[in-house]
Amino acid sequence: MTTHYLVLSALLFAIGGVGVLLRRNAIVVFMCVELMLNACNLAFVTFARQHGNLDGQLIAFFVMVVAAAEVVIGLAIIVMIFRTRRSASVDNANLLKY
Amino acid sequence: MQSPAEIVSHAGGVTGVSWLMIALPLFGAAVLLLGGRRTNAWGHFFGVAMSLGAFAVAVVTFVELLGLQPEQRRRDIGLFEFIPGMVDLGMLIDPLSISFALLITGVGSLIHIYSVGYMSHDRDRRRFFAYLNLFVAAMLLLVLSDNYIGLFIGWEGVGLASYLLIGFWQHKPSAATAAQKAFIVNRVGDFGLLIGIFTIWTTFGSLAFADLTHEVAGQASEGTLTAIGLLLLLGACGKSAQLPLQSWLLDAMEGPTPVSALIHAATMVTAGVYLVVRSGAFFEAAPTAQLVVTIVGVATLLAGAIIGCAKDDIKKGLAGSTMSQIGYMMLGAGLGPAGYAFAIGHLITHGFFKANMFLGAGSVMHAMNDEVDMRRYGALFPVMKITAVTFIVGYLAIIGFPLLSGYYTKEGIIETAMHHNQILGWLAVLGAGLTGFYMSRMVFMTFFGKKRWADDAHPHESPAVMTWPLIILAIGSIGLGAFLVLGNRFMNFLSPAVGLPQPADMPEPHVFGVGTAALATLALVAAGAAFAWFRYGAAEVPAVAPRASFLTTFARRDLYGDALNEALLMRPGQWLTRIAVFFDNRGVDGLVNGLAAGIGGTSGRLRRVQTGFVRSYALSILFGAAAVVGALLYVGNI
Amino acid sequence: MGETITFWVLAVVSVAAALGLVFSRKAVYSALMLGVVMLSLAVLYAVQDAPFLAAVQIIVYTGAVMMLFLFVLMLVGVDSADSLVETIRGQRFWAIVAGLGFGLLLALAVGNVAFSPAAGMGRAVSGRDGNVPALAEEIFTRHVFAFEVTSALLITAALGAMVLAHRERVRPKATQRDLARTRFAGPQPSPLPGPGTYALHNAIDMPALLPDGTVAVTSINRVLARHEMEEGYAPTDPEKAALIKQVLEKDAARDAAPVEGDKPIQVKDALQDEGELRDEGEPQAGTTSRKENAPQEEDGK
Amino acid sequence: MNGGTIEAPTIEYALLAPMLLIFGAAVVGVLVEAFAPRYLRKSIHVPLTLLALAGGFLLTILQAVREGVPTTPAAMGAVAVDGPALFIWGIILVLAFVSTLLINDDEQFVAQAAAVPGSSDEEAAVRHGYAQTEVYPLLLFSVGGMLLFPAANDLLVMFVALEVMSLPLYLLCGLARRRRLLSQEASVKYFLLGSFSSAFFLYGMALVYGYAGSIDLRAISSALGTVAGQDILLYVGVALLGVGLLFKIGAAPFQAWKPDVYQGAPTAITALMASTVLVAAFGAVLRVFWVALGNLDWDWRPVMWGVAILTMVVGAIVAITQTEIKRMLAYSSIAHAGFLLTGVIATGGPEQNQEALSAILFYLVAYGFATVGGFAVVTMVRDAGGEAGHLSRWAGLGKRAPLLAGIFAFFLLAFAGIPLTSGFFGKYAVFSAAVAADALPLVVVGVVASAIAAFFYVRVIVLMFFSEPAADGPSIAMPTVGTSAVVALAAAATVVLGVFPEPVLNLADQAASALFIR
Repeated sequence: MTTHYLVLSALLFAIGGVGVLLRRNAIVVFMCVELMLNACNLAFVTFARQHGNLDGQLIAFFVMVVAAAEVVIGLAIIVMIFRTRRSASVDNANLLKY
Repeated sequence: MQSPAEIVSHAGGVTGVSWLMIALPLFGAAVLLLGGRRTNAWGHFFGVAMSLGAFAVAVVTFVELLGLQPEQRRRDIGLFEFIPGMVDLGMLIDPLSISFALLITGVGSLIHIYSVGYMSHDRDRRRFFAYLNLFVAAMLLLVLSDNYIGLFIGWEGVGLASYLLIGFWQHKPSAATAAQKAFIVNRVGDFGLLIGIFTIWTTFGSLAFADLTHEVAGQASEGTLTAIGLLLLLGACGKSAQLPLQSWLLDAMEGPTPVSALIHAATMVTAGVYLVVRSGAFFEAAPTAQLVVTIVGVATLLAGAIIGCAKDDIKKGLAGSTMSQIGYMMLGAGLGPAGYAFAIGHLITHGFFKANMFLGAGSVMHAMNDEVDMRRYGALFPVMKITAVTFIVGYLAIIGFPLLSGYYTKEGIIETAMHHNQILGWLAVLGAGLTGFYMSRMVFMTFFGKKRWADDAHPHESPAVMTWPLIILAIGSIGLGAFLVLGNRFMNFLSPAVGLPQPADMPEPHVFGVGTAALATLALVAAGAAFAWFRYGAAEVPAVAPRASFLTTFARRDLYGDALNEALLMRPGQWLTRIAVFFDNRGVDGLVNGLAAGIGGTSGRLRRVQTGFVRSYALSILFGAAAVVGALLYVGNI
Repeated sequence: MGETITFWVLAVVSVAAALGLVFSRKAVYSALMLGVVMLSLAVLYAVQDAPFLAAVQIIVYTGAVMMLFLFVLMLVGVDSADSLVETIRGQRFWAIVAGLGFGLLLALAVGNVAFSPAAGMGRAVSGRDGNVPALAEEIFTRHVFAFEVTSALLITAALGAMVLAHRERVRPKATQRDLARTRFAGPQPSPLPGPGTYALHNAIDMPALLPDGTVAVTSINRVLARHEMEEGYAPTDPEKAALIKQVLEKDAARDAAPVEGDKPIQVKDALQDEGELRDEGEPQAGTTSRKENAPQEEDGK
Repeated sequence: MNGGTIEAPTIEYALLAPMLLIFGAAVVGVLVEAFAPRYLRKSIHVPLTLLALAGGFLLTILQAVREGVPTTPAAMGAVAVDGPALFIWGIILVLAFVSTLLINDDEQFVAQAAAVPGSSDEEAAVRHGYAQTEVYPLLLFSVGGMLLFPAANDLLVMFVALEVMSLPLYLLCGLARRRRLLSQEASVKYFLLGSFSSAFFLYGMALVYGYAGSIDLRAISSALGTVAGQDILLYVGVALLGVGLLFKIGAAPFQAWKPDVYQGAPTAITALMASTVLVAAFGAVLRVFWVALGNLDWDWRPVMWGVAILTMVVGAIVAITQTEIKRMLAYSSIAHAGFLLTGVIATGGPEQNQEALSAILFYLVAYGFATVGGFAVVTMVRDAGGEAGHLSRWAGLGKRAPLLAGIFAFFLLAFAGIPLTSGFFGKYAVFSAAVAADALPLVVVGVVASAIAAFFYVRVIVLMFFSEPAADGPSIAMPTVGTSAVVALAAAATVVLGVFPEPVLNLADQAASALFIR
């Protein structure tokens, strides 16, 4: 079973990664990052059971806390840029280049 | 790296602050150059003060050194380690370096003082003093460094200062050209020196003088030592205007006269002699290199004398004479420990009387509206007595008039050379005779005979700020030689640094220093002087140089030195450059330009990858991650 | 067996939901899809002997984080349908290539490992009162420092949200009364421009400003500008005056040499003018947003 | 069993004092934000921040001097305060102190971040002299994270520290006073890419945990070779961990964020990021790759070779065509990350490790100071619209402000690694360590890249001193006390490290000789 869970987590991670590359709405991009973090958590929990120690679950718990903080900051930044540009598209922000 | 030589740990004292010797003039240069016009009002005094300060430190250091036992008169002062174990900068205070330091700061200070008067009408006087200070600092670094790196830095520093000072009057095209010439010719020598230093480093693994003792040098093969010696000699030839790199010195007289006195007579041009003496360990172990040194010395002393005979420009005449006298020193330096003391002694006395004469010449020029042609002088003795008397003292010293400075030191070189090798000795005697002729010619044409002044010339004595240095230098020209040579005082003083000669190498001492060679020299000098009197003292001197014999033309044209350079170096050089340029354009340049264009193009293209879209960046991260994972799996053989 | 069934059901659901997150056009749908994934994962946690995490996943992630997402989505505007037309050349292709490659690499890597049967959480929680106390003990002993440091993270988050989102009033909030008074007694009876137009004024003689504060050349009214210049009512702002003058001169030059009849000024020309007038290195916010608008319009059909 | 009692954890407060002081000061800073009146805030924050940083530095020194270097991890094995960590703490605290002086400048930060750029709200905020004083506690939180990051003894703490360090930076990047569009864009980009990369770090962590069954660095190290049949987990995990870490140091191909973020962020924050973050991230890289994965070096080293070469080459080459000064410095920072990676590659056995480690530590000091100084100069060259970033505006600066241009030229020479500047010894030490570790080809690439890099540094110098100044060239802002102190300090450090490197070299050597707790 462990392998199944891991493959699932790998798939979710990869889908999240692709989503970051494909979506232009900053909020959706950020959701994809969250999906990646969730995939990580699944791997942690799976490994925790595999090894029979609690570290994995513990890390997953910490990741949730960290992710929550990150979400707050991230959404604040996105709101900030939306206010200025009236657009949440990440492609709009490309004054800095070359 | 603990040096094998005994290092006396210094427990404070003045030697602890002897770095001030270099630091003070350097500070002066920095203040004057960075301070800009704000320092115009007091800059020259500041420069003089810095130079005098360095002199004071040198004197105190010297006195302290004298207070020690002779074998302890050697102090290594580590200033700082640059690359640990590889490049350290430090100062070596020993009899040899302190002698130089005293000469440089002493004569240098006098010339600084003189320049206050001489340059008083120049708008850029501050800049001039900045360069002078820079020169003094670099020269002191050259002689006080305890390794070849520091020496080389100082060497380049004096080269730079010399370049700046020769070209000081940039508005004169001749000055600019002369400065460039000096710079380029010196590059040839510096190249040799640099390769020499590299060779020393690869052979012995150290560049500190303390590590490069006679024993250490003896371990290398003679071929290597000869190569090192010849390479160092090439460097010395460049800086000291020895054949075949002599041609820049005469042109260098385009610089202001104090520069000629300080740099191109008293101090910088003697750096080559210092280098040869300092590197004695290599030369003494390589007789071939030593022989070449003596040959170069003799050839130059004759060439310089011949040039001096034909010049009508007073400064160029003196420049020829400088070449010639440095030839003597080089000859002495090539004779091993027996000659070192005389070479350095002559260097010091020469520093005095030649500076004296240059400054005298400057004083004359000052009086004659910057006229340099001796054919326009004559009968200046009554008008400017102090200048004339001091000049004549210098003159008597240089021709070796008995009991004056030059007599003792030059005679020492000639006799040691005679003892070493008869041919060298007699050629040196011949050179002395020529000296007697051309120097007398100079004095007679300038101070005696009839007035041949330009119509608007109103000669007058120079101000006290210029004459006092002359007087002090003249006193040195009189007494210094006897002080140094009698009783081998200087030789004994120097011996901890350069070693004592074998008794067999020494000529027999004479009562009052009169031997066969000396008698011959005196006779020839007298003949030369007499001949000069008949030609230029008693007879009428034409105001325009007459057409002359082949020999005179030969001498007037600097022995065709420039033509020779042109034929031997410039033409082939130009061919070489043309070929090189061809290949350069086609091959190297193509390569370099191609490379540059390639890098630039790559850069431009890579730059476009940075599209500004955050999603592209994320893509690159994902690709990178995949690549790193793949690579690690590949490396891990999975 | 029960676990296998649960897994396969939830695996399919979560992968489908994840794909839906990536490919649904509306951001709200994406958010809901993410919620589905999170709930599925919560169940999977529970199945894998992690009841505490399952609860936290639902409470914190689905309950708090997702709500925050939705909240911001509402703030930004739920109807801002995200265009699926790719604007960066090659991005979609390479993204899918890289994603597939990376996903395959990961899946193959973890799929190829031969695991021994899972040890299960029995040993870890034995001797303690179940999962939650065991976790608590871990958190407050071995990992207490990490736990404490996360507080810094939370404070930072709060502070950050304050900095970026909280606007302090410079002057007291206008009451209904104040508003009415300004509306009727003030100098401007007409309504102010709506949001998103970047205009500080709505008078026709005032050129519009771009987001970076420079004048939008296209918005200069030629007729009025010419009139102003002729009558000597140039704007007081010297920069604007210079710009207007420049535009007029350019017009004059064009009028002087008419090509194929009297050509009206077209947007394209004006854009070029703008490019010339601006500093090359300056960011061109205006043009960027214009470029961006094109596909969206296309998409809106 | 009585499950209700938990044995209280032991935490070595003395060992962790510098970090705790910083976090404590940050919390106090938040309270100041909450309770102090607006007009007082800045005058409380600045001394508070500076005192906290200086106090942290003093505590670090005290720790190193009085109690020596501990050999066991602290706080229940979460934090390893060892020799290199103490040295890195010292660097970070000093550089953060210097950067704070720069941040102190009024002109750097937005009056009110929530106000839309160019709006009347913003105007009003500026008129009322508002200032976003939250910058200071955010800075302190970030510095606390930086201290924890290289000292983390397990991956969880490292991950948390990474976030503690990064989150405030994401915010700070968006707070520039001028060119706010660029600044906000930098913030968004940094945030999205940063969280993207930390997801990779986390997944790598998960896989390594799956392999070793623990996240303790030492446990991972001892698990290497004992776990059979699961190497693939380890390799993929290590690679992904590496991605997260390499992103933070800006190694290619994860460098894309650096130029954009460095350009857009307020220059004072750029200075902070370019110096302290790099230091902290390198500390973490060294710890992970030496403590946990030291026995795997035959496997990760070739990959690191590739990354180092790519980083040096990309950094040096792309910098050539840059026209923006901050962007150019960002690429230069990328190239320097590459040079430092050669040092990381040079770690090996204990003796080799000491040499490489001390080389890296010295390099970080040297580069940190030069870079803070360089950015400080950038803040002083201003146009009407803020800093004059475009290189063409710098033409002839040497004639307008010879001293400033001279100092900047000096920093550039230090970047280029010219002898008698600090950069020379840094490069020399790192490259010689790499040569000793048989990485000669890498050093050759490094030297070539340095040569290319020297080209664009010198190009700027030539531009400043040998070009005619533009008629309407930028003005040189009258520096505040803080800014001039930063410039003077950085210049002095660059000179002293270039001329008398001995003491710092010895110190770095001493710190390195204690090695990481393994």
